[in-house]
Amino acid sequence: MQVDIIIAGFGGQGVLFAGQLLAYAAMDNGYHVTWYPSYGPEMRGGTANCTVIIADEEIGAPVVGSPQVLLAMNRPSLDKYESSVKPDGFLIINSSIIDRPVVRKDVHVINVPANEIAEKIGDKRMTNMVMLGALLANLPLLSIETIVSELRAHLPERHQKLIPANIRALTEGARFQLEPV
Amino acid sequence: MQVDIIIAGFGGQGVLFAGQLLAYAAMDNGYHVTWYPSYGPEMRGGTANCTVIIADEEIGAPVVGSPQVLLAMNRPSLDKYESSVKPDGFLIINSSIIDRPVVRKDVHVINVPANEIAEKIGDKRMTNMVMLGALLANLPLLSIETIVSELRAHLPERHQKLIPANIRALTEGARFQLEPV
Amino acid sequence: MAKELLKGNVAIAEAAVRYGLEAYFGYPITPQTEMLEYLSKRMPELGRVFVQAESELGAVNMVYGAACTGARVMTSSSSPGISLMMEGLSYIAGTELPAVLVDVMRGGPGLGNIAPSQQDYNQITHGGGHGDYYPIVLAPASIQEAIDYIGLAFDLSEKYRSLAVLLIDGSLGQMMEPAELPEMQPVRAAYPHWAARGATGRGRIVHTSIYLNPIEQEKTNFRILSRWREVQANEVRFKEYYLDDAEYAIIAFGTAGRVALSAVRAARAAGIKVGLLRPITLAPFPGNAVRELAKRVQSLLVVEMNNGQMVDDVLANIHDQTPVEFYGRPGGNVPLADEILAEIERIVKGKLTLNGHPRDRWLDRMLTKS
Amino acid sequence: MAKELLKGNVAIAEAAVRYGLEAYFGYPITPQTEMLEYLSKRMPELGRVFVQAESELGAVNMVYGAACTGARVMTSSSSPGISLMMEGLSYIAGTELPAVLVDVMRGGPGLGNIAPSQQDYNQITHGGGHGDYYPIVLAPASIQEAIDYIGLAFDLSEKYRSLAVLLIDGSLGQMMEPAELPEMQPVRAAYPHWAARGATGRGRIVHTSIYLNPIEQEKTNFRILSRWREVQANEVRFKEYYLDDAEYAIIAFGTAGRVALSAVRAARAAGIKVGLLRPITLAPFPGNAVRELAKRVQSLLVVEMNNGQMVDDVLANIHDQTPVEFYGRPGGNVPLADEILAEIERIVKGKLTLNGHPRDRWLDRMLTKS
Amino acid sequence: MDMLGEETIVYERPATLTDLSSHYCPGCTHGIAHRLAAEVLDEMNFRERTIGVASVGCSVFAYNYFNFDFVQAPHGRAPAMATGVKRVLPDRIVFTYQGDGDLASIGMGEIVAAAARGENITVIFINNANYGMTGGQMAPTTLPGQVTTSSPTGRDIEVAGFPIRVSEMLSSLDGAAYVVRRSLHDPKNIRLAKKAIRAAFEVQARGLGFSMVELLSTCPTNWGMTPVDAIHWLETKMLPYYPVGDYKVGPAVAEIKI
Amino acid sequence: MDMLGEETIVYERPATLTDLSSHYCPGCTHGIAHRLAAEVLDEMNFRERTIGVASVGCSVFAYNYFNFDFVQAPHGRAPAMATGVKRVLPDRIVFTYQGDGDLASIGMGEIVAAAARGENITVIFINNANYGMTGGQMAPTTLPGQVTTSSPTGRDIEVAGFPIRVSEMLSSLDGAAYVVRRSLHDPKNIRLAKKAIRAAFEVQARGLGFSMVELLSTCPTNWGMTPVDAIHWLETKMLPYYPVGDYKVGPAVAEIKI
Amino acid sequence: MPPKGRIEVNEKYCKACGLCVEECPQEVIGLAANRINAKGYHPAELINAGCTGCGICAIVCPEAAIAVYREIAKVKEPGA
Amino acid sequence: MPPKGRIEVNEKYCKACGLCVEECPQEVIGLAANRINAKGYHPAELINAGCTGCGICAIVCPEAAIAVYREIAKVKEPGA
Ligand SMILES: Cc1ncc(C[n+]2csc(CCOP(=O)(O)OP(=O)(O)O)c2C)c(N)n1
Ligand SMILES: Cc1ncc(C[n+]2csc(CCOP(=O)(O)OP(=O)(O)O)c2C)c(N)n1
Ligand code: SF4
Ligand code: SF4
Ligand code: SF4
Ligand code: SF4
Ligand code: SF4
Ligand code: SF4
Ligand SMILES: [Mg+2]
Ligand SMILES: [Mg+2]
Repeated sequence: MQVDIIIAGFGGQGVLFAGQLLAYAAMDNGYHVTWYPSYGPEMRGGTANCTVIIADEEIGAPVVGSPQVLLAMNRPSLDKYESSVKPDGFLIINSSIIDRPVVRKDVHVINVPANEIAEKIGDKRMTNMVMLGALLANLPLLSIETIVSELRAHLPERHQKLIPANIRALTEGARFQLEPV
Repeated sequence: MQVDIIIAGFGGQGVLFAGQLLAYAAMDNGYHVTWYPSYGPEMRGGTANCTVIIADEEIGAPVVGSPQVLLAMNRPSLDKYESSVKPDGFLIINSSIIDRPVVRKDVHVINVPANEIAEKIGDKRMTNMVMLGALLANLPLLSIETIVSELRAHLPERHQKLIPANIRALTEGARFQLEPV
Repeated sequence: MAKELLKGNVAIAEAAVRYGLEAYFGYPITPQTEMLEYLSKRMPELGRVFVQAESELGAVNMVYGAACTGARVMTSSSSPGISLMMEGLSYIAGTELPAVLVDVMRGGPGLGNIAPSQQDYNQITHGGGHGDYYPIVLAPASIQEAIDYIGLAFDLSEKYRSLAVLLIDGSLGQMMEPAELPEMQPVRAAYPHWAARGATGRGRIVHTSIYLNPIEQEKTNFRILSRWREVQANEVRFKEYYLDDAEYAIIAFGTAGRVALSAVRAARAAGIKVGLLRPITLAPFPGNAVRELAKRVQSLLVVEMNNGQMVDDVLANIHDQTPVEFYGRPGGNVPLADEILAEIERIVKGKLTLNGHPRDRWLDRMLTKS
Repeated sequence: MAKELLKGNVAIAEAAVRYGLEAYFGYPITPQTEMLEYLSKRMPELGRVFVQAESELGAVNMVYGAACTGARVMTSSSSPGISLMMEGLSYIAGTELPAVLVDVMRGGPGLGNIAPSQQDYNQITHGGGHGDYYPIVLAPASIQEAIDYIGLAFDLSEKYRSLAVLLIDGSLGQMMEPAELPEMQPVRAAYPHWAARGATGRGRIVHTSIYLNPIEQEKTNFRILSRWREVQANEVRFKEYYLDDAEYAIIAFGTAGRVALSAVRAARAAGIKVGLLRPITLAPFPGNAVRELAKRVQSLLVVEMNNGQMVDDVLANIHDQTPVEFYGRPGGNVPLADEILAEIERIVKGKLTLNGHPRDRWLDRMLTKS
Repeated sequence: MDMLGEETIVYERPATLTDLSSHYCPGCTHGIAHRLAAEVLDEMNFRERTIGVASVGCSVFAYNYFNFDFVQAPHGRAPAMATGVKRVLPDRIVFTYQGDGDLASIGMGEIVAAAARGENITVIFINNANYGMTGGQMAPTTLPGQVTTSSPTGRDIEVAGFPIRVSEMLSSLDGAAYVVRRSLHDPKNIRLAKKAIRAAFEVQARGLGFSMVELLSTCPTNWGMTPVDAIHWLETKMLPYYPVGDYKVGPAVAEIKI
Repeated sequence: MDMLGEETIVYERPATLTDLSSHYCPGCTHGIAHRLAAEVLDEMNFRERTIGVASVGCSVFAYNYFNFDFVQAPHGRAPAMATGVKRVLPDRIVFTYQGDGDLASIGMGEIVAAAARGENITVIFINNANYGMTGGQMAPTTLPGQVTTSSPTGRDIEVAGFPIRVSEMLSSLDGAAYVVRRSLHDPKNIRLAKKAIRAAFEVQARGLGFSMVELLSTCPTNWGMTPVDAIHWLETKMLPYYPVGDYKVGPAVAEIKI
Repeated sequence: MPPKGRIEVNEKYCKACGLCVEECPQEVIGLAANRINAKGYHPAELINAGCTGCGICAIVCPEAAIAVYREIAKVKEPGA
Repeated sequence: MPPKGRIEVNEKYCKACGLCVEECPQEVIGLAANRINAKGYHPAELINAGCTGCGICAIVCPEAAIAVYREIAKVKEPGA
């Protein structure tokens, strides 16, 4: 078993941290895991993405050409990676700011108005957690509880008070069910 | 035909220049020639020597292990090179300051009190020319006249006035005949 | 100790600390800067030496000085910075001192980019500095290996009074992976007999690399080479995957090696009997293992993140008639497992040649592709 | 022009001037300093550029700047100084600019000594700087060749927008020999289209080696490698001596090559059918010629003034079963013709092996000797 | 806004800047320095005879923004590279654009040598008290106590030493004709900075020797501040340590009227 | 000479000098500098805790003459190497011995950085206005008009720039605790030089930071003069350009009484 | 009466750093709250009347994003 | 009366640079005309009486070749 996930968005959208949470959770659940960041050719104010691979045997390549899962936080990420997702893979879309439909017909698309939900929760920074919730719901590998305990373990002291909001974001996100292709 | 000559002495004894004169003369007489300086492992105030190779075909190695001719201007040079001279080779010795006899029995030794002769001529700097004269007399490859014309060509302007003294030194040196082994 | 999720650069730094690193000197450069940043905090905490040098020239010469005292000392940098260290590395080698260098390679030549590459294989393994010298070069392919081999680098470096280099590409420096750090080990208490630490109660000790007399220099060259032969005899390391029944084999190190492993698994799933030999020591190169392997398989595929550098060491060790093919991605590109799988499929199809250089055939293929 | 008795360093400098050198930047280091000293007088006389740089780092980067303007430009140094240039050379290569470097090698590693050596063969030919790049390396063996090849270096460098290195050992720099200088040629009047000389009446020209996007960097790597293949196809040069009927052959370059020639002559005089192949271009290496030669002779002897570096390129090109032996003198020692003759006699006696590395057998012999 | 009647252009983007949007972080005053250089070169009508030398730092891509010939130097070596260009083309205007890590740390040897040689080039030196590009490490110019990613508990002068005041130091060299420090933190100082850049290029055009304008500049990203707060930090923390002023104005230079 | 009656030793070769005859040219004042360092270290009883750092120049073999631990640095990098030694062994006395080519040309980056860091080392800096070891090329310290093998018509300041006054320059750095220039041309100045060397080591022993003693020194061989003429040239030509004096004496240093 | 001016912000360049907002002596610049440019920034714009065309915003703009215009004062008729 | 002194030149080190000769205030040092040391130099030596043991020669000697001795002035007997 090996699942390759790419999480991509603007710098500042919490892309790298969302990936790390997945990686911590995978590790603590006994999986092999790699987390690999990449910043794109732009240096500043550009896009950021990370590749998380979760497997039950030693992981070879930490980078992948065709992920099973793409978590697209913004439009450039969708443009860049849409075509690479494996057939039958998952495309989790931040529909709040991605203003075009997915073209691929052979993948599962989950549209999540993540910004709006986060704003509703009252904290724009929760967008990544909403998306992560959607991912977990559709890829039943790791539970939301695991992620929450990783949050407790790895959120810096001063952010611990945000955990309830995080939980809400994850839960709200998890309500987005797979739409059949 | 190839003749390998090592000229060795203290820095300042005119060792390198004597070698260059030989090299110029050889070139102008249509020979192949190489002149190769070496300063020994001491950096300052040490010994200096050069290897001059004169040949009638393209010269390979510019350094030699066993020269046919050694022109030893001082004792360390004799100590260093005596054993390397080819059997039947020539050992031209500055007997003014070399205070030991040659040990080798299979080489031709020419003892030249070069310092004294030079001082008699009135210019200590002529020591190298005396030695060179002795070399030319015993190795009839290049004439004294050739050397003199090289002196005219290559002595810096301000030293041209020393040419008569140089000629005397060369001539005096040339009087030292081969002593049979 | 339990596994932690660790970033490569930080893992190496903390592992070095636990293996008794006494002094670190470095200069920022992506993608290794986290090592310097981490140690800027960690070393002073422990009362150990951290200096951000004025440049890589400064750093390598601070390492040189500290190495003279017998201390466990290290620096790290990335490609352009490593080039600046060449003079200093040659001096350290010529003075027969142990010292450890971590090179997190990026795309080049020149300023290039900050993406992962293996373009400095030749520079590091075949002497980018002047004079004959022989660094020990270790190439981990995971963060656990990076942790383990930084310790090994110290040990080998000190055992053979030699430079040891941990050579990784930017992706290993940047990625996170679960790994176990060693227990904290105490800093050494006793120093080697040659350590210059002040001539208390003894004659002086001098460390220099100058031997004006060529015969003395030659003796030194022979001494260094003799030590190197011991290293070659004792310290060759590599890992084998699926080679027992392999009809084809890949040779690749570091990240290229682990990507190749994915491709090998995919090929095996498709019924292709392919295996992988992953050199751990790039120097000494596992030449015998490669030679023996070449005798057993139908063809070899060398994969690197460069224009083909290690492939020459592979070729040099194959005196028989096994065809060798090459696949490389220079410039900061990490090959995908699929690309390597396609190469495996290609070599399985056969029609390989022994003529010409695999690099030439590869470049032709790449140029027609693009 | 008539032959003159010329010192190597001076001959190269004056030849460079006559071949249209527009700017020289250098830093003193024995045994190449006469080049700098000579040009400090000569260049200003002609109204051309001479700068004594603050260091070799300064020098190579001044060269880099001047090369951007399309000028014929050069620097020279010796081993430790060359190591300091590695970053700059990699940048020049990455920017695809022509520039010429003269390296007058001395004994190493480290400070070593000022005696002649060939210990930087790998550093120069196999990329001492980071990243994939390919300098053209020319190895003259006489002062006449040094004169001729400095001109060739400029031409090739400009033709292929590549670094070109004139690689000699200290003895060629220091010795005198009759040679003929070229006629004075005019400095160029027209500059290449890529020359950055001020954007008068045109858009800007930028010279950089940074390609943040790995795909762009890879394209650059491919472009550089493609040019290199042209060089390999067109510019291999070597000289052959007594090879027509040879049963044994020596391969040696530069001063080692000319010493070997003496040994070959002595061996021929003793009836041994031995010849010499002397590479002129060390890069591109005359691999095909070596391969063909190996097929014709009973054994090969490689002679170098180092611990055995080119020997690996020889071995890499021999896919058949010809035994190769090595003889080297590192550390600033010039082998004597007699030593090489003794080696010839040894290989004629036979009992050579194909197993193991010639370097190992050589070191064993050297260590038992001393 | 409504259109005005007959109007005059008070300020326009300088022609010499390309139309590329910059890669600098919002509010980073690197951009102001670029703009000033472009304005001056436009005013002096020097575009066609200028060759810029970019260094390694956030301004590595400076060449993207100026519409004249540009070359890009290894980290710290811009003055050497500029020397190579200028010596071959003495009638061109050659300038380097360097950060404080580049110029005052790895490149100290080159800048001192160029200044001592009286190299007839202009240096625009951006002092932002840290290494911007690599993520905010300590630079030679980092203030005592300043927290950076490689001085996590604040620059400890006992261990990491003291900041270098580059203008003061270089002004001791006879070869330096014009060495001044300016700041980019408010309109008045920006105007003075522009005048200084103009003077520096004038010095070069007249062949008077080495000229350098040090510019105090912000790095909001790595300082961890908003652009406006960064301006304030520059003014209150950096300015006292790095006073603006004319550190060297050679006699022939003093006659230049801008 | 006749033996005296009961006598006292006025001067003896310092114990810390080895009994090797030096490789320096006759009359070269490198030898005086060596002797002074040895005398001072003997007087301070520091032999067993001193580690010297030789540079590349005529003094490359300095390690042969001192009977304590010594290491030898690449050209110009002695301050960095000394930093490595000193940081690991902070209670040892570490000094570099560097020529002007080494320190002020190729090694400028390292000396400025060490001084700025306030590195607690001592630098003995031999200014002999040329590169001695390589045969007398122009150094950064070569005087205007001075003929050397690489300024054959005399140093032309238009092309080769101006000499660097290193002590003056380094004294602008806050990390420098003690920076002085002395000369080795006569007994009085030699005595003052010795005092300065003593003070510099004292500064280090007290942990006060970077100390440097620049010593004007002769190079009879490459200047093409007798030793006595060289002394005269130093006094008449070099001294006016390089005035002896205390360029930086930090407040804590001023309290040291020698 | 102060001169009348206006600015044009080239939104392609603006990064919403706010320096012009901060420095405008007339306090007539703001960041467009409801509009973002291609890079995702809320560009600066004139939010009030009163611009004098003093040029200060342009002087402090790191992106050279602002062009400034000023009305030419009517030349007083002779005799007026 | 000036103090009485003497010097010993360790000829192994002396390179006949003449600095001691030049600087000796009593002008009592010369280079041995007829003698050379192992390195070929005519070593310095006292050539006249009058050395005061001032030590100046040792201070200027680059080779640390000179040792200087001075007679201990007879302590005046009490009452003298
Ligand atoms: C030889 C070398 N060492 C290190 C680096 C990494 N590096 C790139 S930019 C930089 C620092 C730039 O800081 P500064 O010069 O202050 O410019 P800023 O980004 O602050 O404007 C460093 C260390 C490099 N590219 N090359
Ligand atoms: C990297 C490098 N460049 C150049 C040299 C050659 N070199 C040796 S000594 C020297 C100059 C020494 O001059 P200085 O430092 O003034 O010392 P001095 O001999 O005058 O005492 C040079 C350039 C070298 N050894 N290494
Ligand atoms: S990192 Fe700092 S210096 Fe670099 S662009 Fe951003 S704000 Fe400017
Ligand atoms: S060359 Fe000059 S500095 Fe060197 S030892 Fe001789 S006199 Fe002294
Ligand atoms: S021109 Fe002056 S008044 Fe108008 S917006 Fe700009 S700063 Fe404000
Ligand atoms: S100063 Fe420039 S970049 Fe900043 S908000 Fe104003 S217009 Fe935009
Ligand atoms: S001690 Fe004084 S008087 Fe005696 S020889 Fe020396 S300098 Fe002359
Ligand atoms: S000063 Fe010293 S070396 Fe010179 S002559 Fe006198 S004793 Fe000899
Ligand atoms: Mg900066
Ligand atoms: Mg000097």
